[in-house]
Amino acid sequence: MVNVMKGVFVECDPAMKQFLLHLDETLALGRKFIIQDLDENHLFISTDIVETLQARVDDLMDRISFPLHEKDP
Amino acid sequence: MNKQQDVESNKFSLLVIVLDTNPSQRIVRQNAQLLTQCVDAIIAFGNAHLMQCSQNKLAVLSCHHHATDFLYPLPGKQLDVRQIDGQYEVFSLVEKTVKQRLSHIITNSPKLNTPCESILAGSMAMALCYISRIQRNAAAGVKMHSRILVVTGSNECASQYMTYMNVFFTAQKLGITIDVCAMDKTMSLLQQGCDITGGQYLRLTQLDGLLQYLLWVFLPDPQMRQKLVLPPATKVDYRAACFCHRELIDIGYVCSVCLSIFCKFSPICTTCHTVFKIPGPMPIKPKKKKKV
Amino acid sequence: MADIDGEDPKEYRWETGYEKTWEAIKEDDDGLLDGAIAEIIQKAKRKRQAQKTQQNRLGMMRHLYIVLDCSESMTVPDLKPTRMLCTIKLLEIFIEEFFDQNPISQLGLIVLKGKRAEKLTELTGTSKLHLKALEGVSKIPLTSEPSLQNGLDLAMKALKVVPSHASREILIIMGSLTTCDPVDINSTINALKADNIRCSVISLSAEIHVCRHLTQQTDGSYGAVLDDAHFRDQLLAHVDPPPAAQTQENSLIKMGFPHAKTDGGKDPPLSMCMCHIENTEEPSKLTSGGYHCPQCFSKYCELPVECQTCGLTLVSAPHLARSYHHLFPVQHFTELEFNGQAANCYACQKPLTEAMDKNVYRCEKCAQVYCIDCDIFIHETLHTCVGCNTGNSNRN
Amino acid sequence: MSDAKAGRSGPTTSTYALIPKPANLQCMDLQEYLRTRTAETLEKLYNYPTICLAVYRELPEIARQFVIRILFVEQPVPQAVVASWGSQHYAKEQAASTACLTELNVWRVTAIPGGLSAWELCPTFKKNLKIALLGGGKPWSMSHTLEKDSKPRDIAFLDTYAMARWRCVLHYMVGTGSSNKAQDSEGISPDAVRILLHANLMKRDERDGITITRQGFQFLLLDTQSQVWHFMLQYLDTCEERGLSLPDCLSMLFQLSFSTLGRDYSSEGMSPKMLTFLQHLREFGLVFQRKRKEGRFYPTRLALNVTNKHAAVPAVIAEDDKAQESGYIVVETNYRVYAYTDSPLQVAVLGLFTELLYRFPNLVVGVLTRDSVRQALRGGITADQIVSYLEQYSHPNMKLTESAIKSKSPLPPTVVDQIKLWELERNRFTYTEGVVYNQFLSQADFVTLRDYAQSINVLVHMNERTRTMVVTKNGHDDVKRFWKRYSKSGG
Repeated sequence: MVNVMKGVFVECDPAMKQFLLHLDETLALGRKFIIQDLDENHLFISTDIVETLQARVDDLMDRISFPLHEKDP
Repeated sequence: MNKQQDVESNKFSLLVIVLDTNPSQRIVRQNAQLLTQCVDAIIAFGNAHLMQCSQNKLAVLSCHHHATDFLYPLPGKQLDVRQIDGQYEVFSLVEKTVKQRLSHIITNSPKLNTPCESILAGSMAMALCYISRIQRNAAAGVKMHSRILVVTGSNECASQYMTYMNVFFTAQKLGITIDVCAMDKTMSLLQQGCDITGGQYLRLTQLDGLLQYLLWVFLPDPQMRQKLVLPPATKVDYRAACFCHRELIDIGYVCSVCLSIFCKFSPICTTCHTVFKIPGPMPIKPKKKKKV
Repeated sequence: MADIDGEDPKEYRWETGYEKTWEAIKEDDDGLLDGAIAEIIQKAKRKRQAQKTQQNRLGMMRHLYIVLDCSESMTVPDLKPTRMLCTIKLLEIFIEEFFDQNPISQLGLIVLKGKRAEKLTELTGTSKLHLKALEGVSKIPLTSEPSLQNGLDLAMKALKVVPSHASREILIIMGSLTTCDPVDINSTINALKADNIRCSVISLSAEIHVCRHLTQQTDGSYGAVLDDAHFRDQLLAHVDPPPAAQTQENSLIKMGFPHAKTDGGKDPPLSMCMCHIENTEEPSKLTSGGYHCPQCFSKYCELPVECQTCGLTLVSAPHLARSYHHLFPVQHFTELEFNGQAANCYACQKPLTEAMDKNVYRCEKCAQVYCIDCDIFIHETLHTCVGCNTGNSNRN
Repeated sequence: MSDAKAGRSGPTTSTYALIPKPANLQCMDLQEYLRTRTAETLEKLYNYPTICLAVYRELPEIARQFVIRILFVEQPVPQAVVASWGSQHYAKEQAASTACLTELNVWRVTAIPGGLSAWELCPTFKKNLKIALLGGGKPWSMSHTLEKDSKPRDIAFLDTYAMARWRCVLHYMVGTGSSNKAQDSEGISPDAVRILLHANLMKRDERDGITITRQGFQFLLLDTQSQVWHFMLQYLDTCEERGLSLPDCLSMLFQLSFSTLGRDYSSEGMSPKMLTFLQHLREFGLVFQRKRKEGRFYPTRLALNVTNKHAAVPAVIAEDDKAQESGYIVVETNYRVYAYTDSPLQVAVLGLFTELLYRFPNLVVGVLTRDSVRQALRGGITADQIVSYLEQYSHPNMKLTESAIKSKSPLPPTVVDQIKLWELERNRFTYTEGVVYNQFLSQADFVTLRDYAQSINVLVHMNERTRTMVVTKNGHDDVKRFWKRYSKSGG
């Protein structure tokens, strides 16, 4: 037979995928959320996690970005 | 965000129609009604051009036997035309102005005893001046494409050769296309003009369906013509006529000072009176040797 | 201005010697200078036209080498964006114009880089080749000094062999204030003079004595540019053919007028053209169209060209006609103060008003009145008086 | 893989419901707008020569040539003949034009003797386009003759008036209007507010005040002509509710857009409903009327060529703003933005994507930061919009630098790239809601199902080796049904 699951299909670059795998393994979002690892650019994850995940990624981006200029002398 | 579109739409097209109204044209002499029919077709055609795009502009010149006049637009204030039927106000204005001006010209023109030629070259020169004025006044960043359509039933005459050539080269330089609709005889000089400026040349043998022909061949902008299948250009004969006998020649002699063309070698130039020192073929001969 | 009634008598003599350009510029009603400046430019244009008196004897068949300085001094950004880029842009325009106005003339490019001179293009009559070469010029590294002499020598070598009825010219565009030459440049100048080669110089920096001397000796013109617009004017002044040199030999030149052949509507057989036959980049293709030399029937895809087989110059009638306007220029129009001579300009139909048109221009032949724009357009581009060609009454 | 890619453009729309992405401002042009109408509505609209004229002008250029070629032909023209008119090299463009004419109901297919199918112009459209071109029929509703206006209004006056009115609406949106409402007696009417609310350009907040929405900010970045058109479309959407007929309003709008600037027209003989419409247009500055009851009005530049923003006569800007509109922004490589302006509107727009540092009487200094740009991006403004706004209004001096001439953009390339990078970093993921199918028992099952999903264009991703495939959420039902049928029949 065949197995069917609903969720969200995610396409991203390999680096971002590794980050998601990391979040999944360390239970950083409270639970596992990856349903299936499709290939190096694609993942299938559960629907309800998307919002939290997006916030988390934004967080990451904030942490790894540098201010490009001093605002005020 | 949609720059490409910006570039594309930031343009307009100016059409200047030069209409030959000379009463000595054969078709007019045979049947004066035909001129009216022709004018109606021209007006509808001009309006169809205006209809393509709201920025499009139109000018109509009449080339009469004694003078050249603008039929539309009027130089100063335009006529005050109110709508009388469902026709678009701007189109009514064109129609009224052209008809009014034309009847004024025809009634006030001097009586013509002997047939005389149409001075098309001069009218085209005037059209070029008008186009260059509109071009000068166009706002920066707005692209303007201009073309001239000559509608004529006259013969052409060699005496206007210089003017024609100057007009063609000026048009070519300014990127203005010259289209010609010949309603009677073949116009080989004008055909050269079409070829030089990349315009369409069409010769009609009868006037029925003139409007359809005009809409079909001349309405599309030169830029859009490549997207349509239009009558192919015929080969144009560019041979020169010698100054001495006015005959077409294959090989001739050209004065190095004034570029006059002669079919035979002569020791003195009849145009600029330069005396030639060496017999004709001499200066070329050493060159030939070098090449071989 | 308070002193309308004449000059201040107390003005010192050395003051009057100045052309008070700043006084010529007046603000218009809105306090803007644009109008005044435009007027000065137009006056200059008319002045130039006035100088173009009817010259019956011109050097119509020109052979011109452009010598372009590619030294370090071309990187200076006083012309925007840099001297080099500005020059390249203007040269593009110049080359197009040159062939437009001188269809049976030839042109070549020489660059001066690193004290050497290098021939970029040979003398040819098609603009395409030069424009392509010009594209490459922007990639040349601009270093060290130029050598004027090397450039002149190279150009001279090529110009010596052109037929005697042609005019030989060199146009030098100098950015540098110095030149680094192998031997005494005067010997080169004398040789140029002896060979009747006219040398003109446009300097992008300042006047240089040796260049001035060169132009004086060889009958050329000299100019130092003020800004890009002035540069353009200086450069385009070289588009018009110069007066024929006194010593130039005149002759009748045999020319061919090929016509695109069609035998009774049938397509002519496929054949190869001669112009691409030795070109490896774009090899010759079999085509049916083309122009055949009436003497030896070699085929060419473009005119004008010199037949490679029999040496005949092949042109078409319009090519010659392009140059006629140099020989039959439109007569100078008379400048008149505007006082309602006509309601609108005869040519462009622009309504004439006191406020906008201070002066109008009248053709003495047909007595029609034109606005200043048409005056310039007719003389610079159209070369045909509209009034003289649109009224039968004036013709007969 | 390539198959999977092909399906992606479709499903992305389904992400809107799922991911909290803001709805973007959807600007339709006339053609898109008409495509959303039904055939009956179109037929009704084509009863007006003005509308036919407007529709004709909006057609693709090839389509315009086709229409004019068959306008004077009485019989239907065989499709093969029409197809032969266009050059082979532009077949795609021609196909698009043909499709467009069909969709807009301008022409339709008929059969001609001999079994060929032919094109025939829709008779209503044909008749009314001919009227517009050649004359005949009834005059347009506003062309009654008028006595000469004793105090005719000149174009400059109309421009100033129109811009002042329109700016009222914009100022209201950014809230600068409300603060000094006391002096500015001419606020905007409840009707206009209702349209802004309807168009989602503004919304009611918790305290029952009205604030601008994301779409509203995007709206502000548009040029005036597009703003007016978008606004009028929203108005037309609600016109039925007001008891106005859509064809009447649209034809009136186009009549105005085809009128002559600086000329007066008569409202005599208009129905009371149309007079109401006129009053609304008056409020937004599309027409000028001295008094409400006066039977004379002047269309303004805003109304002219309302559908075509490029046709807008360039002098749409009132005199006093000339310098500003032509370019007042300087962007430096250190991300600083200097704007020589004192217009609260322009400052507000700039504030959408910059962090404002200083304000002087005629100068505002801001800086583009990651945060400020991200905030704008979050608001649904795209990087391209920001860049094009800065380019559009960049100071003339910016265009003279060497880099500007080389790169054809007056902005420093680093800044442009960085803005685009900031946008990209937000889009490192694309989400597609869908259903995964795995653990197929046989390769044959997998291939059958995959091929089916692909054939109905719902396949998002598949991996043959692991026998896994993903279909879109919408496609799931179809695929499931197919699977049931297949497994019943097959095994």
